[in-house]
Amino acid sequence: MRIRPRSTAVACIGAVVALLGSACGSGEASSLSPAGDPVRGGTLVYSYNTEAQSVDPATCAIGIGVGPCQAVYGALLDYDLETGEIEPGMAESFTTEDGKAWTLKLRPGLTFSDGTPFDAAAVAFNWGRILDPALLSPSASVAKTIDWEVVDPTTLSVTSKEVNYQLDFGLTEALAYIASPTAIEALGADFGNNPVGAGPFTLTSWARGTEMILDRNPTYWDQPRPYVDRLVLKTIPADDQRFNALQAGEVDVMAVTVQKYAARAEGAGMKVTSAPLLGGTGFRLSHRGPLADPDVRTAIAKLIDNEQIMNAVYPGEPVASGFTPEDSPLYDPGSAWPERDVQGAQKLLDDYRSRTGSGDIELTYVLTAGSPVLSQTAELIQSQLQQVDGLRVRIVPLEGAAFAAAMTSGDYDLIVSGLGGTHPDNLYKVFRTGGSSNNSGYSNPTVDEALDLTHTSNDPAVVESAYKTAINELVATNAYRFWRHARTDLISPANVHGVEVAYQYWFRPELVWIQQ
Amino acid sequence: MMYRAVARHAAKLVSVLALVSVTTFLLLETIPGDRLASVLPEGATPEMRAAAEERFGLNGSLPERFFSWLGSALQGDLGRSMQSQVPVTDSILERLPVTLELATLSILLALLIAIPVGVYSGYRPGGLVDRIATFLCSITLSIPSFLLGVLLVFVFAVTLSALPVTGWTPLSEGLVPHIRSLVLPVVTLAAVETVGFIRLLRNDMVATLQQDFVLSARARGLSTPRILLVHALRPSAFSLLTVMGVSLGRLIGGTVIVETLFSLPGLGTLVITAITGRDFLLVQGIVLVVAVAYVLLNALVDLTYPLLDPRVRTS
Amino acid sequence: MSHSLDKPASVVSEERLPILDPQDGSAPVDELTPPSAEVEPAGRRRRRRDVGAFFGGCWLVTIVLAALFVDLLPLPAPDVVGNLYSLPPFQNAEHILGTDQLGRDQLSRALHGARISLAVAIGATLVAMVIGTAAGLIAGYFRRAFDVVFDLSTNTILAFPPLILLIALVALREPSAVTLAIGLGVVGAPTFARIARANTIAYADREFVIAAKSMGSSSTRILRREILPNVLLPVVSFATVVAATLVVAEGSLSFLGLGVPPPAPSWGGMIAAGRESLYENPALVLVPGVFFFLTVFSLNRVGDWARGRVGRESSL
Amino acid sequence: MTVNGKDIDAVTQVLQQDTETPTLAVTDLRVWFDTPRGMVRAVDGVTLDVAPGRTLGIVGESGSGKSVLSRAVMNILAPSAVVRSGSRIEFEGRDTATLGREEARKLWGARMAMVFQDPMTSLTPVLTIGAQLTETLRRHLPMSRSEALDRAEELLEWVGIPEPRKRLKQYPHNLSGGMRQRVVIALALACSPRLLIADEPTTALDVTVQHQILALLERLQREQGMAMVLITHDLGVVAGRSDEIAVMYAGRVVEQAPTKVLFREMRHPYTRALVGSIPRISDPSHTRLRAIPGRPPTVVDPPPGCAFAARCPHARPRCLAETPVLTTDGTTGDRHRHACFFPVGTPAGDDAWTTNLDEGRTAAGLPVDSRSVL
Repeated sequence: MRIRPRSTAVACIGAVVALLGSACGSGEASSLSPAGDPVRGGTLVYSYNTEAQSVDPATCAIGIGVGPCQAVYGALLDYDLETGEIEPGMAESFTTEDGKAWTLKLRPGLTFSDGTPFDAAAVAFNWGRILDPALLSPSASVAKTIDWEVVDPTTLSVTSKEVNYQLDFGLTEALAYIASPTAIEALGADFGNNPVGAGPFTLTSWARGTEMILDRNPTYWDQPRPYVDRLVLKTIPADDQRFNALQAGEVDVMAVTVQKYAARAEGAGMKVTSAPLLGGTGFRLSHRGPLADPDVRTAIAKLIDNEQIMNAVYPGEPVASGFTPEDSPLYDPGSAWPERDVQGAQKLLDDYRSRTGSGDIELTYVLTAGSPVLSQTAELIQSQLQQVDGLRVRIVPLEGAAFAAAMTSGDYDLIVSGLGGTHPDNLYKVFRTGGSSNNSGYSNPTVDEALDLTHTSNDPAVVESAYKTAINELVATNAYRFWRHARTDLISPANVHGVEVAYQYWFRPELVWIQQ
Repeated sequence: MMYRAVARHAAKLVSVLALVSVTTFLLLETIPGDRLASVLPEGATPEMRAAAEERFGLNGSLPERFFSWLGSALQGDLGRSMQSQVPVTDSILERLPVTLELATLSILLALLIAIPVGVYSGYRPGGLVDRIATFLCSITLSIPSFLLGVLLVFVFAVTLSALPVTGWTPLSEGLVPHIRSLVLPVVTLAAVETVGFIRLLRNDMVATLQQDFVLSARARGLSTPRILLVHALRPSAFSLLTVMGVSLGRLIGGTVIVETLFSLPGLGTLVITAITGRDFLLVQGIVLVVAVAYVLLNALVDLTYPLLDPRVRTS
Repeated sequence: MSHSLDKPASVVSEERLPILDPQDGSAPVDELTPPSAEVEPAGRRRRRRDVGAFFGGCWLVTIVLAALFVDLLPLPAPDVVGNLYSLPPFQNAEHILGTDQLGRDQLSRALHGARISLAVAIGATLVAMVIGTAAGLIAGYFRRAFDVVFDLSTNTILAFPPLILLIALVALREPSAVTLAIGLGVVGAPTFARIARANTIAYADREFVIAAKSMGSSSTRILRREILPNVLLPVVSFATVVAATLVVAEGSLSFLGLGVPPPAPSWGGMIAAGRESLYENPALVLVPGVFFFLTVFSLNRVGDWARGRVGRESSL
Repeated sequence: MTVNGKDIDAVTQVLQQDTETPTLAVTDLRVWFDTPRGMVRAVDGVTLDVAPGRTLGIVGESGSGKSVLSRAVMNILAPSAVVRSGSRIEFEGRDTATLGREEARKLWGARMAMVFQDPMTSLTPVLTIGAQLTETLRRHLPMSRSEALDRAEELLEWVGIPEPRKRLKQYPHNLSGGMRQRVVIALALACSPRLLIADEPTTALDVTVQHQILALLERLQREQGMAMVLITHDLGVVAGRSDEIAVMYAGRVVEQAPTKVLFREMRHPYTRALVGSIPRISDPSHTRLRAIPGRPPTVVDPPPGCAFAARCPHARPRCLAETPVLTTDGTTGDRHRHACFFPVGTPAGDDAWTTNLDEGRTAAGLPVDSRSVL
């Protein structure tokens, strides 16, 4: 699974819910008419409920860590959520003919903020560093699949060990961030706290737990951007408190994953830029013990009542009737969840028990401790699954690291998790047999074949239909179940323009300008 | 005599700190499950695991690891946080001022309320003020800090929306917003301390006011406020000082609930993330710092006590 | 001699109940002497204090009985999810105290919560009492080396930031009522230990003990037959106050989400859950809050009364 | 020529001053305390006066109300005390009850001062001697800090404390009992009061120091020409040092007279019993000490009649019914008054005694035989 377990847990906790009676529909971005062309100057304040642990390029390519890295280093390539296209970023181009041999062209004369050249050797140095096991880099799993060689200061030839037309996605996140080699060698372990990159901003100060202040990088290649002089990242854990700060004008871009604030913001005349993410808030099923049997898995799928969960825990938010939302390009009627059918489930379970002669089935439902929303959902699911006799569910709340341990080691029957990430290639990592994040032991030939096709085929139509077949198969085999589509809302006052959702909870700070 | 007392306290301090460190170390050692879970990324390779164990000093025998940690700790290097690579000492020093400010302000607020109320109820025991104070004290003592915090938030922040619900506004953003963000947490923390101080001061005053020297002071025609504040309060102030010192020491480790409730970036929230994130070195560092604070303050109180109270001073 | 004794008599060094975070839910306590003399005419005052203790006692009895026999009461099960979500109290005959976000009956959850909170607190108090009294007896009687070890160990437990010790104990183990009770017990032990030790020292040089010694009875016999009965009284009188403190501790832990695992309801957990929708339905916090407050208040009042009663009889 | 410590001209001086207004005049003073057991009549109608330069000794067992009397005069009674209407305390002719705030401030502590029993606890333990002295001086007299310090040093020297300058910086617990009492006296006399009340000033001290302190008080009184009230339970202390003596019992003055007259012509059986209980060196060894049977009465809602009746060998039925009033019978000068129906040394007294002797017990049931005559 792309997102490091700890940040997913945090993301779920971030989804703190208040049971608001007020009705609120899902509002698409109400784009105000652009008020003239962009103006330079001003301070832009972004706020979310947690903060990055380090700004070291090798370790920041995960979940919440992405923000500061993108601001300081800029990404080699940028993935536009709306169009689904991958555009050039710090690099000029990244092209391939056969999906195996790729050529990375860099912008000539590009330098880091410490004056040293941003050239192919720098890229090679950073990618090589990611492979060093001591750095425990989450990007290592992608870096291992490729070899590279410096051709000339602005060109790097990359060969993928296997045909993979989605490799360019790797350069938008995992291998996207390039830091100044001289600074890395000079600072060593402390580099993570005082990074040197070529991106739109440079790190000025970092009061952990409260705020990080970044200022414009004068030598950024894409003048006149960034428009704002200063970017501030504020950490305000409680959603309602963050919303109060937004209304009080202390925050310009507020990231939130709970729908109700978007509605309240629109009511208050603010702009909401939102983007659907892959998957949703739900749980993943492992394949051990009784769960190896498809009948048991279908029975479980038939017992979950999305309606009831949403009404109780996320009132007013749209219910996820299937894997992909209707408005998503990958939507397919086949990806709808199975109908709720308690008798059917009871029959399936009885058949299974008579077939295998096993007694009551007991499943563990693992979740992160400390979040009332998650524990309420868990208690609801427990009561839903226990409507049939012969099935008992034990709720196991684990704090942060113990949860991560259970996740990575697959020591669970059902575990709270969201797919996270934006690019469908994440499905490859999580559900392809042997995928680097496939810790639930899921293995399905149809899914493998479809997902491999997405890598080997260069034809977008083929890739799209491959994803659809994979998703339908995932739903059919009940690999994963959720009741609420994952989405990110970036709320900003009317005078802030150019806000675009990027990665999961971040945006493109260099594109934003403030109308004074 | 004074040096022997200092030596005795120093020995006690060192031995308690040693014991605290060993206990924390053993506590963290005996945790079930994978100790690197929160650090290793998805699909971590065996080499990564080996490298991680080496870097965080998790290999080697238990005593080796402890003494290497202790060795560097004595030179002030408590190692690096496993997750953020920030040296433990830096992240503690960054968070300590917040907790210290919370603790000291709570104690000061408690004193501000306790001294007048304590003195007056001691002066007129059984009177109106005394009865009201005793009643309120027994009520406050029975409301746990997390409940009190939630109720205060409900009344002041939600209904009256006079104060921020949670969050910490650093001093750099102006005194008023800073103080506003501190009011509710400090009141929540100070509630119990105030009760303790009032009861202590009241009982002390009742006892002191029955002494003869108070009567002879009145016979000399000195004014009642002067007698209360100079002649009666001063001897009682010493035992108040002792309790204050101990409370401050305990508060430094005790603000976990309030900091979590109001999401303040103090040691309390740091320790919660450290423990849930199994960041052993960070936990070890924090517990040591808090224990040092507690023991130092206790020793300080024991040593300064004779200096302040002439009756005990053996000059 | 514990340092609090060698301070001049006129300075009443009230050794604070050194448990948990500052919220220790109990009056400052001096192990030896009873609450200091009130100048107020004693007659009137004793009657007033009894009233508080009386109501406290009644509440404790009702809550314990209700917690024990909650299944017999005509109440919906605590974890049955209904469809009336976060109903304010006194609006629905079936759910007198309203329902929580998942439509479960607040009253039955509160009573089941009481069962856990009280069970953990009482269990922990017993653990603390056993460990503390034993340690206090030994240290108080044999003194010398035991005293040093005693002093060191109590100070170490106290030096530990209380809640951090608890969190470390509980969070890093499989969270269950038993680990919680033991963890709380360890944190509660120093108080009992110090009371037991102080009383043991005081009794150790009383005539009847010296007489027993001279008749050649073994130390353990003396401890068990001569000293323990006398020490037990002041120790037990503190039980309620320590129990109050531990109920608060259990509440704090479940407030942080590290208490007894869901779906078992606990007051602290209910308050934490209610906190989310404080604005819409404050009753979600107030109902468990009132139960919590009344229980701790009663424990404190009964504790004061017991200490007052014990103070008079066993004044040394 | 001195008569047991009082030189003769002082005595003559006493006789001339009768007409002058008394420094202190207490008339019909009643001070009751509100306690759960009822109203305790600590002082139940006391009338006495002290002329300037004169010393009045007040004697009585503990619980007789003598301390309460002194605190009433000094206006430092406990909050639960109730001064009944009709009580009147005059200081140099002015009724202290009618004093305004400002005048009151000038009176108590300055013109009227008091010394307490236990020097160990009469000084604030946490303030230096100098601080306490200057505090009192600057409270009543317009003095700068340095002037006050110098005056304090003089005072200490005056009361006979060696190295006064050093003492100013010391704390009470650094001094001996006797030294501390001298400091207390210095504190009391700081503003040269007209009246000094000494409530058992030497009880807590050992005999040798006791003598020094009493001699010091006498010297200071003579130099200041101030009136003094010496309160004690020890007849020996007042015998040689006071011009007049008042004997108090159960909140009332039962007999008052010039010292010589009291010892030679005592009228009240209680006074005789008191004097009788002083062991004399002249007595043969092993003489049984004569104690007064019974205990001082509780003064809560006292029954009618004389309070001493239960323990008085002369008790007759009238004593149980009627309360004797303080009167003079003219035989021993108008300054000698007593409150008894069957006074000692009078025919009525002797008849009462012989009748009781015949009946073998007093009207109040106290068994009496020839040996128990006091």
